[in-house]
Amino acid sequence: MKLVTAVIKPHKWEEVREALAAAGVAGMTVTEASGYGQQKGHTEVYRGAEYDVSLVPKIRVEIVIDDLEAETVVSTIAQAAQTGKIGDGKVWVVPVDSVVRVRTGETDEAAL
Amino acid sequence: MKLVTAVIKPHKWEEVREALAAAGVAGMTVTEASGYGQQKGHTEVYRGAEYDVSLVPKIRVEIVIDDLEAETVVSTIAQAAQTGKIGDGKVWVVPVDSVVRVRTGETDEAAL
Amino acid sequence: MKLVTAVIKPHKWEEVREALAAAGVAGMTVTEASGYGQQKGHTEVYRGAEYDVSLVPKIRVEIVIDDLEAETVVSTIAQAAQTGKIGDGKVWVVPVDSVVRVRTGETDEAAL
Amino acid sequence: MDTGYAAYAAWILASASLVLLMTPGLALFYGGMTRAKSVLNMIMMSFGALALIPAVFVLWGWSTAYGSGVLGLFGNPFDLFGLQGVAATDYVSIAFQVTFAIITAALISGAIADRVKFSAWLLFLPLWVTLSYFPLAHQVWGGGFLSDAASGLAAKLYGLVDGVAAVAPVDYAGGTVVHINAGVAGLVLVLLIGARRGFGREPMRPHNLPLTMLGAGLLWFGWFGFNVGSYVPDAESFDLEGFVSETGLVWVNTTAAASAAILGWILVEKIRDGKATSLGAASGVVAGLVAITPACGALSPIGSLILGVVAGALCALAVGLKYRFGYDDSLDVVGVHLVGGLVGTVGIGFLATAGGLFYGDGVRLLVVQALIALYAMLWSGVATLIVGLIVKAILGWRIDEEEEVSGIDFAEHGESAYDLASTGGSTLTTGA
Amino acid sequence: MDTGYAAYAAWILASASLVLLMTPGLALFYGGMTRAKSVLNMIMMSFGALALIPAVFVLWGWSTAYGSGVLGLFGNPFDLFGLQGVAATDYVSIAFQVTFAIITAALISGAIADRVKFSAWLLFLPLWVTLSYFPLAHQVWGGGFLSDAASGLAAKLYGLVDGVAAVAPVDYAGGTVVHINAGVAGLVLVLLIGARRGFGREPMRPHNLPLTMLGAGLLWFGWFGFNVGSYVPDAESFDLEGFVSETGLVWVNTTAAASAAILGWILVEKIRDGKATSLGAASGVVAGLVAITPACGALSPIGSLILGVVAGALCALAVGLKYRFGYDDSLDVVGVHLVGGLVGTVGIGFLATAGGLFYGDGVRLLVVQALIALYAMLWSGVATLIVGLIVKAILGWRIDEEEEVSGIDFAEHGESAYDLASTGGSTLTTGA
Amino acid sequence: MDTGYAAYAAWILASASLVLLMTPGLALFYGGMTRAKSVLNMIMMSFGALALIPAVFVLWGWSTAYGSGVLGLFGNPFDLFGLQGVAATDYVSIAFQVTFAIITAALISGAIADRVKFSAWLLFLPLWVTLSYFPLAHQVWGGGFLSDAASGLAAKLYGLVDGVAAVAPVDYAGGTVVHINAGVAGLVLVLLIGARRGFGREPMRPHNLPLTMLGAGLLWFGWFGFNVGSYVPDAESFDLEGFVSETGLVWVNTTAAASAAILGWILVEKIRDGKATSLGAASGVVAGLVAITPACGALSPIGSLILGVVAGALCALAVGLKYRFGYDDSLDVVGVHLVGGLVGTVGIGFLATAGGLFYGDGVRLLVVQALIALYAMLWSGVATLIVGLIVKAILGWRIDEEEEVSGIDFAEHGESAYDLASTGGSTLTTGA
Ligand SMILES: Nc1ncnc2c1ncn2[C@@H]1O[C@H](COP(=O)(O)OP(=O)(O)O)[C@@H](O)[C@H]1O
Ligand SMILES: Nc1ncnc2c1ncn2[C@@H]1O[C@H](COP(=O)(O)OP(=O)(O)O)[C@@H](O)[C@H]1O
Ligand SMILES: Nc1ncnc2c1ncn2[C@@H]1O[C@H](COP(=O)(O)OP(=O)(O)O)[C@@H](O)[C@H]1O
Repeated sequence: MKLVTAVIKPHKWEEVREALAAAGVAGMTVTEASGYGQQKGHTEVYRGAEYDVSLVPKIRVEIVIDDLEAETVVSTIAQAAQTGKIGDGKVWVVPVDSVVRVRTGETDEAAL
Repeated sequence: MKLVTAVIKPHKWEEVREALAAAGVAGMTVTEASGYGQQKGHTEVYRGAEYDVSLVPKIRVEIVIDDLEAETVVSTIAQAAQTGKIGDGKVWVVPVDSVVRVRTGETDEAAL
Repeated sequence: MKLVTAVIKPHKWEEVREALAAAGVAGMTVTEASGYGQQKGHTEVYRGAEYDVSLVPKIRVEIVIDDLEAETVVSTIAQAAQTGKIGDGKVWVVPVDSVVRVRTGETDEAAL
Repeated sequence: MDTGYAAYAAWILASASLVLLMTPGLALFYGGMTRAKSVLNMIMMSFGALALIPAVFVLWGWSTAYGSGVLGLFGNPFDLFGLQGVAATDYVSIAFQVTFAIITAALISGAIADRVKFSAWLLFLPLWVTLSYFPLAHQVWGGGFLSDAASGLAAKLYGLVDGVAAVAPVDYAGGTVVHINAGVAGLVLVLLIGARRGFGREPMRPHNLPLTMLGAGLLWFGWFGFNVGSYVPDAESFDLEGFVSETGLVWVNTTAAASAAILGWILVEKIRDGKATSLGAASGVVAGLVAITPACGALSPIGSLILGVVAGALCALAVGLKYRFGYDDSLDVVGVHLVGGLVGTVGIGFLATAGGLFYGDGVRLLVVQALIALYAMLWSGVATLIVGLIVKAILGWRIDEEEEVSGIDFAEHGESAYDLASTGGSTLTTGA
Repeated sequence: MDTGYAAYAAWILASASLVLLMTPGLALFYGGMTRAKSVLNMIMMSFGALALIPAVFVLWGWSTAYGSGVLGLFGNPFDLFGLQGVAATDYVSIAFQVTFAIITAALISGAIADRVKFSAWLLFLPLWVTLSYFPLAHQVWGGGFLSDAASGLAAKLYGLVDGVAAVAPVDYAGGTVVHINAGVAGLVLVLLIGARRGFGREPMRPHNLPLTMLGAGLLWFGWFGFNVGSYVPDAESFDLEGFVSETGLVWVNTTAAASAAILGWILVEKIRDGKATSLGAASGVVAGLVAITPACGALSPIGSLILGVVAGALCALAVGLKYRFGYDDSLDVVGVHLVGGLVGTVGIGFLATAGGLFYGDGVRLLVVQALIALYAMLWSGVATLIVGLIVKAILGWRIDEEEEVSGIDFAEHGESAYDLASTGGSTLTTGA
Repeated sequence: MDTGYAAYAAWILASASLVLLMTPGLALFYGGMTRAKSVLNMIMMSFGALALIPAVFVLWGWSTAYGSGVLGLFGNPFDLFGLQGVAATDYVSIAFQVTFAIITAALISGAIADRVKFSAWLLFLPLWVTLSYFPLAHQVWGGGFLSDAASGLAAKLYGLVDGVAAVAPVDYAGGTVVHINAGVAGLVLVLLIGARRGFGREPMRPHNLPLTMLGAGLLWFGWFGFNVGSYVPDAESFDLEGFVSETGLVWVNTTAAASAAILGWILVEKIRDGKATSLGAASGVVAGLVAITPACGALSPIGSLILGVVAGALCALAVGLKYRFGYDDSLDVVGVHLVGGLVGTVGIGFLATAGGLFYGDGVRLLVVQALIALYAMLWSGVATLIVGLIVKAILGWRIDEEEEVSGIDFAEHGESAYDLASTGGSTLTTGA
């Protein structure tokens, strides 16, 4: 199994979710994150003092998935999250040893 | 070493923490997360307009641990977090190459 | 490629970011996290009732990086984040199968 | 000057202060309903009114509303320009009236939340009060066309008695001038400016309801100044009992209507959506207060309860219309202020203890009230359209699409509203 | 009518408005203390009182409190039903009194936070004010059993002088009617309804303390209306100096007690817990204001400082009791309003400059004060129990256990309070 | 006593209540500007003033300010100690004045945010009001050295007419006593105590701007009490028209200056930084109100607009100075209150309709105003330095460095302000 982690632009989240649902991905875990990269933050000014806000808001999605489907998931996300502008994000894949579904105790593929 | 990641229901966090402490797990890192799966969100209505809240709140726990103890940790979490209702969450295990304790620079098993 | 995950003290974030930038790391993803370990939380009292706050705030940084640079990144972080006091945090490294840059569809090293 | 007048002065000073507070209150009421990325801009639209209207009012506003009349339509703006030549004892009235102009202009902002240039709004404000607010204030309260003056609409319809209209139109504290006016202006601007990006598609739910509840509380509180402070005494022969009785009744009616409107609104919600919401309760407060504004001196407390419950229920139904008709009146200025203002203005025709249809006094007052409401809608609609087009031509209304999506607070003000990280702030601050 | 009365009217209009603001203020004070998942329900309990009590008050409330008395226990509810037949000059008093009924009922909600059906609360409100609040108001202020009437408790005890009780009970602004009444009602409901799930086990700490501090500020501000507005003038022969002097003294006493009670509370905290908290300061404000409520006209400023510091310290100690005795008075209505109300009501027996034990006037006033406090506790306890059982029988009090755990805001109102994501809201919104 | 005086009493009761509200308002205004980890301490510094100053004022404060004078510098503190022997009709003035002492002391706290021991602040408060505030109040309003008294500064300069200074210094509501005083005190403490850890290096941006906007709204509202309530009537022969006219004018001037100062401030921002901010608008409100405080009775509405726009612009420029000069006046007490207070106090010399340079009346008033401003700065500077050193010697000012970094809220109060987790609170609470 694989763990696919995607960091995307927040306003692309709905589209990614729908594309994944269409691709048959039934579960995922999402966190709010902040990104640092080529896309720059901005500068705010409060009473004349400048504050550099170096991070930009991102959504981080984790999906544990069958080895076979991992590639589809990656490309589905990469397509749905694309705007073509800097800061669209990254998707990476990590090997997973085992998975358990807490409710039933089922493991591995059955747990997804 | 292994990285055990668990996604659980928020109100189960205390029990999981206690169970892990009892099992000798001394450290972990926790984040707030949102889950998407069989457990559905709900619908809120504001001035007659409906808003689907598709995500449900979850707690995400990460534990880096000895290869040997990984299995115990997984089953400890799976037991402590179980309510038997949909949405109890997942636990997955990923291989870890190395670990460092920042304070001392100790590495691997010594860093845990 | 590798995924380096670091859990550090929040007020060390700026220093870590600068050290990484100096070391040529161009991108990373950051989340707020809570840590549990030897560093203990504190106790708050509201109208005479005590509340144990068992977690301490942490910053969690993720960097996907070339195999070769992983070690440098780990030691850069470990140095920059060090205060010598309990709770400085951990850095761990996990193998990565593949990476995609969403904007361009570039993969692996080219995606970093 | 009658000694009793000093007591009136004490009360109108308090009232003016109360009404001034309504605008920051409105800023929070509205601000809580926007998304977190646009709350500051929403608040700033109200503060823009606080910044500009007083200067305008001091310069030519008071004169345009209360100066010597031109055709019964507006006062001569140069008559008392810069308040030169006003009687010193008029300052308490000037104090009271400036607050009305501020809040009325600020009310409009809710309709066009999240998407307009702050500069465009600042240009709109003085133009709009000059063309729409001050003339209507003159016509209703300054002895103009919508008052009981011999040359007014009502007099033309049903004749005169003792030199004033036989059936005098009733607008105690501003159903037409304030609420219908602001409601229509909101509608016109929305049609001119267009919907928020993602309207009807993306969820745009309130980001901070306790802030909205606080705003509703401050509005209710301030509204006592608005309504009860609208009592008009005779400075030379002060009617002691009249002052005590009328102000007391207006206070009770104001509260009766506000509270009944909460009930009306949340009842509709309970029946339609299954749950009574806090946003509904806050909205009900405002709906009831809007409706009772013109009516507060003309009804009995029981009549006020009835008016309130009807206003609450109708406004609760009306706020859904924007989705049906596809106009993005973002925070329901039309659904609450226009509809509520109409309920109150026309409701007087039914419920006024003197002249109301339900009290057996026929339809004449009803006809007059319906006509002044209609007239106010027309005036406000045309005036707002003219001003809206001028602003569009000079500055354009909308901010850049991408800036709107990423958040108007940063785009227009360079700020973000909150930095609540448990890490004590700032560490992980991200640009919205 | 005396001209001076118009000045009184100006002040009571302001006072009524101030007291009305106390209920939204209370909503925030309480709301900040709950967890984020139940703040809207907490606020809505106050808005429920704002929605229902005015209608009840207009229909039969005023009459039950101030109508012609029945056995000295309550006014005839049909006497002035719907305010038919009240004197027009009475409306200012009606305005003032309705706000007292609203806030008193709302106060109770803090005891039963996070767990009761909104419908049950809405049913409870009119029943409770009818059986507990209006009768006690009649007995204390309407010339009934707890007043200085010839047929009253005090007269029975120590006889009459000039037709009124020789030792007149003192409750200037509502120590018995408001605070002891609400405090006992809270206690009875808690015992009837039971504790929050997880009480004493899970941490249930305040989710937004700045909101609570704001609420405390608004309460203090509103309390000037509450106390200083309770001055009762003679409309026909207005005592000018009496008005100026007494209101001034009451204002100063109110502030003295509130501020001293902050000190009292945070001193106890500093000694017991090592740190003075902001929640303690906010709580001290309220404790002091509660205690001075009945006493504000009877003490010297120094007496008020003493009463305040004692009230602050005792309430700070009292709020811990619920853990010892295991009743979940969630936001300490008992610890603050019952205890503070008793400190004030009984404290008058010691500190009143006329009649107080410390001023060498013996124990007679003390006995009278203790007795009226006891009597009010009994009346309120029985009345609340009856109403509580009726509500339990008809609707049941508690929401579903699972809904309580996942949060009453969504369960009862279908809303969540905040959506503060730095992403500009909503993207990652999760159901609580 | 003249009947009209009752009306004045009604208004001053309202005014005192309004000014009392300013301190919680200030707590929120300041609180929103701090980081999330120190908002409670910031609020608590204001509540500390609310807790201590009334007791001090009742005991010796009133007497030190308004008791029989000693050398024209201060009143005898034992004269009316504990308010023994004050006239009963003076309580309304005592009520009003105590609120001024509270807010003035609280204003200082903004300069030293996030870093001082709460105990040190509590020790500072009574000492500072005793040495700095009460004497200055005596000198300006109690007939002392800065008043128009025969032995005063102004009389010495330009002689007497009818027993009072020919050129009377003007400080209607506290430009010197309140704002210059608080501003200088802030500056002295900052220099004594030092900067926040990380000042100028780490970002320290406001954590909750809606809270700050709310605070600004409450301050504006309360300021009507502050300025308009400062009218001083003659109790025995009440000037009816004078009361109505002057209070009305002061109200209008107050609003004109506040609104124009918003404009002034955000205009500077727009030009300098490219964007008009909400924090700028809130700051402008306060800057304008500060400047108009001494001047509100002496200017025309147009003069007030001018004063306001100048004050807003100058303060907007002044708040940047702390970075240039490296003193950490954290929330700009110097930049707003000292600078604004000077603009107002000296501006009178130019803009006063009677005596102002621009009205052709020469420089004599200007000289007097500049001198009293200078004198107030000296007095306040010396007094604050003495008190600051005493506190340093006894308790020390600063909290532990590590505690400051991790957050003063927990360190000093054992609390954290927010727990807004969408999980319904607490689950993942982390110590700040
Ligand atoms: N090496 C990396 N490791 C982890 N996350 C990264 C890395 N590089 C970029 N990211 C994430 O991807 C986001 C987008 O990257 P950025 O360089 O801004 O644009 P792009 O991906 O379009 O080249 C960043 O904000 C960050 O969250
Ligand atoms: N494939 C997946 N990858 C990552 N997280 C998942 C995945 N499937 C489920 N989850 C997480 O587990 C939670 C519970 O899953 P859900 O399908 O609702 O119930 P259950 O695990 O009881 O079948 C989800 O809310 C989500 O956070
Ligand atoms: N086994 C672990 N797995 C994941 N995170 C850990 C683990 N142990 C510690 N951490 C993280 O590292 C932080 C610091 O650890 P702690 O034991 O407090 O101090 P130190 O690392 O200095 O020994 C913790 O707060 C937690 O976030």
